[in-house]
Amino acid sequence: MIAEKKEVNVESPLIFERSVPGRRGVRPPAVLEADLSALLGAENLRPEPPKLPEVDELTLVRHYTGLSRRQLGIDVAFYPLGSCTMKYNPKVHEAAVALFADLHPYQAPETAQGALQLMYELQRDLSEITGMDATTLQPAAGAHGELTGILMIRAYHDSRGEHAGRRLVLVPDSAHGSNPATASMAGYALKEIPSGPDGEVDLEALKRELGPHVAAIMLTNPNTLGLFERRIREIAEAAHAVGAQMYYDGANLNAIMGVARPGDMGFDVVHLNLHKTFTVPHGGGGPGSGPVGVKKHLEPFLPSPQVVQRGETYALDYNRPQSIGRVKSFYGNFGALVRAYAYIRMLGQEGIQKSAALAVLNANYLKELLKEQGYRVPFDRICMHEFVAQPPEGFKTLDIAKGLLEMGFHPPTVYFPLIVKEALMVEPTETETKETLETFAAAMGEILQKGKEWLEGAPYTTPVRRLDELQANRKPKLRWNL
Amino acid sequence: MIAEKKEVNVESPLIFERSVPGRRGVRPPAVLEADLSALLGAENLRPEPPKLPEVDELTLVRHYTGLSRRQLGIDVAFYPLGSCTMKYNPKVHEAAVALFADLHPYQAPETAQGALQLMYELQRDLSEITGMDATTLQPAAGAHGELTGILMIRAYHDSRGEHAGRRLVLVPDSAHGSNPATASMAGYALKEIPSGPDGEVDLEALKRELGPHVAAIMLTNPNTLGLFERRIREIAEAAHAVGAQMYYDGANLNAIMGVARPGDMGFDVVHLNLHKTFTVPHGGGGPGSGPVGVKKHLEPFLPSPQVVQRGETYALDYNRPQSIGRVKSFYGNFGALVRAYAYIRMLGQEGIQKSAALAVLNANYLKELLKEQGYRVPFDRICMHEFVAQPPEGFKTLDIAKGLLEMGFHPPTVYFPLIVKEALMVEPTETETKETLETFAAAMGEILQKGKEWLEGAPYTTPVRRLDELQANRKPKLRWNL
Amino acid sequence: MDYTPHTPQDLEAMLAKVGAKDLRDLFHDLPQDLIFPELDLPEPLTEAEMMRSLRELAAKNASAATSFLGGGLRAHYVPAAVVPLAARAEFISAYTPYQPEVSQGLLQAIFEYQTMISELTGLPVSNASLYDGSTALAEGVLLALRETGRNKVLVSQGVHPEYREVLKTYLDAIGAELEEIGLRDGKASSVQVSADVGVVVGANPNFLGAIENLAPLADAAHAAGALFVAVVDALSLAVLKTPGSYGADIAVGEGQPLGNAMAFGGPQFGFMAVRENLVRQLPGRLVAETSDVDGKRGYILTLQAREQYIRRGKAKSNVTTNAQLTALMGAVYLAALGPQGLEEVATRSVVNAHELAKRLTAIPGVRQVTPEPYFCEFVLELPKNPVQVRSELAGRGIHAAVPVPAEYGENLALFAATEVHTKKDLAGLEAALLEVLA
Amino acid sequence: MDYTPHTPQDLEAMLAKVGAKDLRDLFHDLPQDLIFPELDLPEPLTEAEMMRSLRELAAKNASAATSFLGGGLRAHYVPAAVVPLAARAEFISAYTPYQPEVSQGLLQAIFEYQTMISELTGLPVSNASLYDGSTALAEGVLLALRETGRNKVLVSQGVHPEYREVLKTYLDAIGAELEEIGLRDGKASSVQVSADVGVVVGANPNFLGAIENLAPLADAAHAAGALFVAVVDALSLAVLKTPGSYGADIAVGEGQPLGNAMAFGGPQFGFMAVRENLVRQLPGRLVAETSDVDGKRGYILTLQAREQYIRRGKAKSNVTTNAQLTALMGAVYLAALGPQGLEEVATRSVVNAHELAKRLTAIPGVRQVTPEPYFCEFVLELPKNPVQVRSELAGRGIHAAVPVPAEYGENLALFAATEVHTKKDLAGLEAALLEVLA
Ligand SMILES: Cc1ncc(COP(=O)(O)O)c(C=O)c1O
Ligand SMILES: Cc1ncc(COP(=O)(O)O)c(C=O)c1O
Repeated sequence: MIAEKKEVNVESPLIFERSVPGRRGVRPPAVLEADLSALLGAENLRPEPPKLPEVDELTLVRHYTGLSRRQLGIDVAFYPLGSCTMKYNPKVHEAAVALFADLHPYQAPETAQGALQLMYELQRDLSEITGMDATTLQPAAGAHGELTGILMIRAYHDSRGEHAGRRLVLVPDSAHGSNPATASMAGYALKEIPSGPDGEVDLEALKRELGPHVAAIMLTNPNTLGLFERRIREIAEAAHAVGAQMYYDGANLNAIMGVARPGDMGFDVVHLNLHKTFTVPHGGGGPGSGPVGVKKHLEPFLPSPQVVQRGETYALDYNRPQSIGRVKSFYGNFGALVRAYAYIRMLGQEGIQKSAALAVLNANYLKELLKEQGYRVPFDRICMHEFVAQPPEGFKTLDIAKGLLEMGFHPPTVYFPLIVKEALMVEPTETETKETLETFAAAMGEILQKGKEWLEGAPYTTPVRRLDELQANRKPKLRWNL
Repeated sequence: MIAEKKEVNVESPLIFERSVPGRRGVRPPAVLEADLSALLGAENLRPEPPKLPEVDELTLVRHYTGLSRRQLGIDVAFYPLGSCTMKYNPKVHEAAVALFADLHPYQAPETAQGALQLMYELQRDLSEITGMDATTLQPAAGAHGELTGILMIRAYHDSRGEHAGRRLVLVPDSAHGSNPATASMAGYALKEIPSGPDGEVDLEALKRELGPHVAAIMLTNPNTLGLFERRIREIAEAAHAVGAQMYYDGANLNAIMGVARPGDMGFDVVHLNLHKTFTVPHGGGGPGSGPVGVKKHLEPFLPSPQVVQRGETYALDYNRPQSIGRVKSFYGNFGALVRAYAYIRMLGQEGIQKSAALAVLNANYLKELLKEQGYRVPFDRICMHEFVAQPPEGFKTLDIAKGLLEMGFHPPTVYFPLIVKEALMVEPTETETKETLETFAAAMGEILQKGKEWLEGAPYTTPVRRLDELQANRKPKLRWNL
Repeated sequence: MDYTPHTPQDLEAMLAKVGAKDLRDLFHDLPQDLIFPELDLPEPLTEAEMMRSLRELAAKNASAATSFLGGGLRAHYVPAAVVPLAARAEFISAYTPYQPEVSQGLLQAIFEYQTMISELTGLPVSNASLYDGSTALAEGVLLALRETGRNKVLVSQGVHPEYREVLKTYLDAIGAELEEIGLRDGKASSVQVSADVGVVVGANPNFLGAIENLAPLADAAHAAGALFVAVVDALSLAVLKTPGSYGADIAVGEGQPLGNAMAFGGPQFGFMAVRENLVRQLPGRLVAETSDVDGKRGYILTLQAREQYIRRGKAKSNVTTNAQLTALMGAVYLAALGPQGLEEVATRSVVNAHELAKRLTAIPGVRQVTPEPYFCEFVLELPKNPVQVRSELAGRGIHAAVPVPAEYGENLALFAATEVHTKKDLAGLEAALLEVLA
Repeated sequence: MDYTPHTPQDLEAMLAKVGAKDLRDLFHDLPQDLIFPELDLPEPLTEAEMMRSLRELAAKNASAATSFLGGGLRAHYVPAAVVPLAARAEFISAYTPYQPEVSQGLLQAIFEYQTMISELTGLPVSNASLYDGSTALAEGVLLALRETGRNKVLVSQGVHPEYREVLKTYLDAIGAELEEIGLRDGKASSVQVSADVGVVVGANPNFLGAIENLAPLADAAHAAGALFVAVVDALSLAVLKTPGSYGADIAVGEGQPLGNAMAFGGPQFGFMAVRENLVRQLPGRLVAETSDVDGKRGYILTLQAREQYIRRGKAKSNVTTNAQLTALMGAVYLAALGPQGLEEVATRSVVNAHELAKRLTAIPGVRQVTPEPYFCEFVLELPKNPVQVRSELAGRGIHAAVPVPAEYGENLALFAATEVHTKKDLAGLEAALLEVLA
């Protein structure tokens, strides 16, 4: 903060505001003689160049270094953002990825056997961890995996001539927004199933909705309240009884990674968020990776290509007549796959199960500490990797979040799930120390002590304070203009 | 700053204060069965392990990331630290160095031809740039290069049976402290030569001291006032006339890099600071590199080994009977050599000369701007890469420096050279923009406006404010204790 | 080795506090017969062991850093400053900037990115990024169908075959109709756009590398009340007309040429820019400038009502995590090179490609299929199976000749040249191909 | 390509302001016949071109990452977190922390480093770093001579030959006398320390890898009123007695095993720790804890009166720039591994070395010269010229057998094993050496 604060008198200048006509930064190799109008056709050339920043390399470095110092991440502070599994991203993964940076997806497969072997083994390991029979690595994120999974379910029903009759997808009212959004993108009608008083899916209500018109049920388990759906087997049986498929949203897999396998609970499809459960950095909002695992009966519908082993060599199998097709160009976010592969190699079964168990322990420990600080926990029982709390009567969750910013912490997820008023969804993850959880809980208590007025004014010393959202929404200024 | 500010209630905890008994971070490969007392002898084992920090990897990452956010460097702010040439360190150099990380100095030379070729070409290029006949890359920093150079001069006199008679080294009173310190380490008596009214060496006073008893004259040119010693040739002639050697302290070479060669001015020995002139990062105080170039008559005395070319291959030549011996194990700070090599390769003659000229232009431009802000410039003429200024009457240089900290800038070098009271030694370097120089000058003016009281209290919002030096000196606490 | 910090003492104290007798006990809500199964996974490794085994895997790959492969990704040089800056710990370890007060670094960087994409495409509004070029196309088409309320799509065969496959997957999902516009002489033939068509898609340059004049296609679309989507090469926009200038309502593309490694196909980023009036239909994140309670300028996520976490089933898309870090690399790249640097990269790529084509078409039996003018990729007809040719070239240490799908013809191979190539490289490929085809 | 930001307009405006007509004019104080000479340097390159040519150079080297080479530096594993943390932009682009208010990050890190070195050596005071192990020894000896006011040095032949060469250079400079203590059966023989001796130097483990009991040497030194300097292996201090515990007044050594790359010999860092009473004789930077005007804890450079920029000709040393960044890597490494991790690295290195010695000495004609006990390096007598052997092993892709100077005997080669080696690696060297010696 030391620098940009002043260097730029209070505000942080845009890179465009640092730009000076004619100033050069990195220079590409010398341009050979060229007459572009001759080569490309004068009529195809743009009349004037794009107004990109013109800065020298040092200014470039100061600009982005300065911006990073106005940014908070896991490496700087505790970041218990519920449902997002903000666990530590090992530095070694960046070194690992660098080993594979210069591979082109279309180079001769015999010159990329290492990359293909890595993908093949990862397909296998992820299937093993989820209890599935086959896995595609193609989807670029969780929501993308959801779409892929639902489309495979759809293709499955279609292959049995049942698609026309099955137009409905059921999701609990506690579901993450991407679940219903995915169902719509997949062309399905939606029905929300209410949660029961115990925070779990209301089994009776669910059964009432079930029938031959239902294509699938989408569940996260543990659900977004951080509670394990104890009746999961009945749910699966009921669904299968009417021919519906069970979809598992793996965003919460960190709670049971290796401890309990969705496949063993009766799920037919699972998507994973490698950028959550398997430590791919979140990168400020991606890139991520959303592999999808399926049971045998759905395998024919996996996107094309799959990586297969043929004797000693690894190959891309494009011969998949029943495939739903492609969901992304090339083979998925390979860079993310390398990180997940490195993670699984290092942890093994022991480390994977231990990590899940300690994620659960950390969440329960923090839950107890927050209760001591006066926070309410609507569904108070042993939770999984996360839990949902509420501030004491009269306090606003938004203010709690802003107060935490002033204390140097990233707040939990707020106002989600929707079924809990003033929800604070807290996911500490297994990589946080007991002391960090205690310091955080103390801060959560301290801000209550500071009182409503202080909270409503918070934060005070962050790079900016509360921002005007309405102004931004009414007539949004979405780019810089001279 | 956001995080560690609170995470640690106001102060930044020591890594030892984050330590928890039994906590593990990075784990080395499994230890095979081992009975150390049997292998090493029980009597040789330490009774208890060193009290090193016990932290997990995330805590490690947060600790050092947090510390870095309490630190200012070139990448964050303008850093016109006179005599230190704080120019931009190209990011590409870090990528370049990584290519050579895993080489062992004792591996078979035929397996390190690339490294040896790089060193050979760098010896040649540095000789070319300084106008010398041969260069050693062994010294680890500038002061180390000084010692190496002076010892070669001594060996030279010795080889002519003149050592006994030449016990004196002359340095101007404006010299950097490492010059006299080096002369002492080399076993020489010292004589300081006063500077004349024009800030240059008083030629008459010098001549009075010159004689067959003088071993060498150590000069920086431009001198530490940023002024070029115009009578350099007379000085050299006078010195050589009595058999004394001319030593060039290259810390200020950035002013004339490639524009004028010390060798052409009559210097016999030159040391370079690759971490100044040739963009090796300063790293918070090293590692640096201090190659030394010499004229033919001194070549036999270069440290051993030198890199030589034999036909198509490169080799280390240890057969140097008249060598002063070694000044460092192995071959010098190779990592720094790679960076300097990369820099010279990219700039070529054109870029090197242009960089020097623009370093000079930036310094003169800033000098004019500071004069407009009321600062005094004792020796006001076209300066080289840096200049020495003084605050307006009544202002203290220390306060100016502290005021600049509050404005987000790193201050110039203060109270050096010693011959100027309240000296502010300002070296902007060639990689700074016109706008940055103007913003800095404006800030220099603004702090004067804020007045003495404000200045004496500054800085206000830095991670810590003015520190108690006396306390630190009286009974220094130099390590953490439980 | 795992990354949990818990000491035995920690475990004991924490278990006591939560009232569990052991870790297994924390899972008592789960079907007890299922938990802690034996997993068939390799033995755990330390960091050093893992890195060594990965190095061994990596050694089974050949670098394509100076390859002549194209078709969506190319070997461009990524300046050394890009990754260290974009991957600063604070950026890489953050998530979606829901808390703007502590996310100004990222939010401002995205705002700047949006501006750069807007400048490149000549369209006023860019989102914060999408997964990749292919999904950006699919999202762009869905946007157009939402806006027009129609259900039919016309797409040029000039669009990357894999992009069209992805588009088909997305359109099948909602039961929309996909019809293709064939190529004539390597360019999209003119078409009749019927009134039920909601969107027309063209590519520039197209998959064969040819530069097309898409204005007629755009006009035809507009005349029928449909929107026009242009799939463009990010680098080409340094010198070629902007999609905005020839009537595109939506421009999409792959960001890899802008400072991203090829990484065996991902991750890179997809970009999307649209006309002002489509902003509320836009999928994905969007950052706006605003001010804080003290009147200080700041940046914030905006129009969130478009997104799944607010609108759920009615959201414009299900996209959540996108490609922020790789998009940031794109922004750093553009800022590092500036308009002139980018133009030089484009120009050198074009010049190299044209010299390469000249050299290769001089080889007996080799015929250029891509019509003039073309950018930095082109397709050749070879007298030999391209899969075979690619392998034999690889055997000589040169990566080139991407086999082109049969829909475009037999024995076709795609070549690309970029700024990384020297005359020596071009001559090297020429010589190698001569041998291979001899 | 250079890194100057000046546009033509900047140039014009700035030249006008300073009253120069062109850049050449800025140099009118210089001998005009000398300025702007033609330099015989290669043509300038762009970043991409330079990196490519460096890659070509690098390809002419063989990695020694799993080598068995020793003798001052060894192939240890550097955890991936070390460089990204130590080389954070703020650390790598800062200089000596003269301005503590904006240098707390570095100052605190140095204070922590001093503590770690103090813990390893069992001596209360550590400086902030010196160039390397060899110069740390020279500075340590000079310190001792200053303190004792004497002029003679006894140094064990067990000290690294290159360190002794460096020491000789430094001592010749001030006309001090250097006498060697020969080895008997691979260990320093007992000596008479005369009253004119100011300092005695021993090594543990010594150059042959042998662990010595230096207490007698230290006692002999003290009995004669001299100081004792121990040259120690940083890693060995994880398990071996501290120099402080056996009477060393000064401990020095090379920091490379602590998280630094071998980098063909540098840069790494030298460490120096001393007894309390020697603190004001210490060369180099020193950081102390103190508090600011608000009573907040902070760190600052201290006892600067020892240094050249204050004391000039009377300074304790001319050292200015030292090895802060590489020392920081050492600190990060020690914090990353902790006491247990460091002990495991040491133990595995020791175990591997002993297994390797067992395997290699089983080869006909090979004899172990290093006496028991030894740490993780040892010397073997080979039936063949070691230079030859090293080359033939290298031809088989294995780096081992550092030729040992003749002063220790004929046909001697030094071997090292570390935690990076697997049984397979050990067997591989055994097999290769068998072939080479066959
Ligand atoms: C429960 C849940 N499901 C799905 C998603 C979507 O995953 P992604 O953001 O990777 O698209 C998320 C995360 O945003 C989530 O929390
Ligand atoms: C003029 C001058 N000479 C010599 C030195 C010593 O160089 P180094 O710090 O590399 O030892 C310096 C820098 O500190 C200097 O400014």
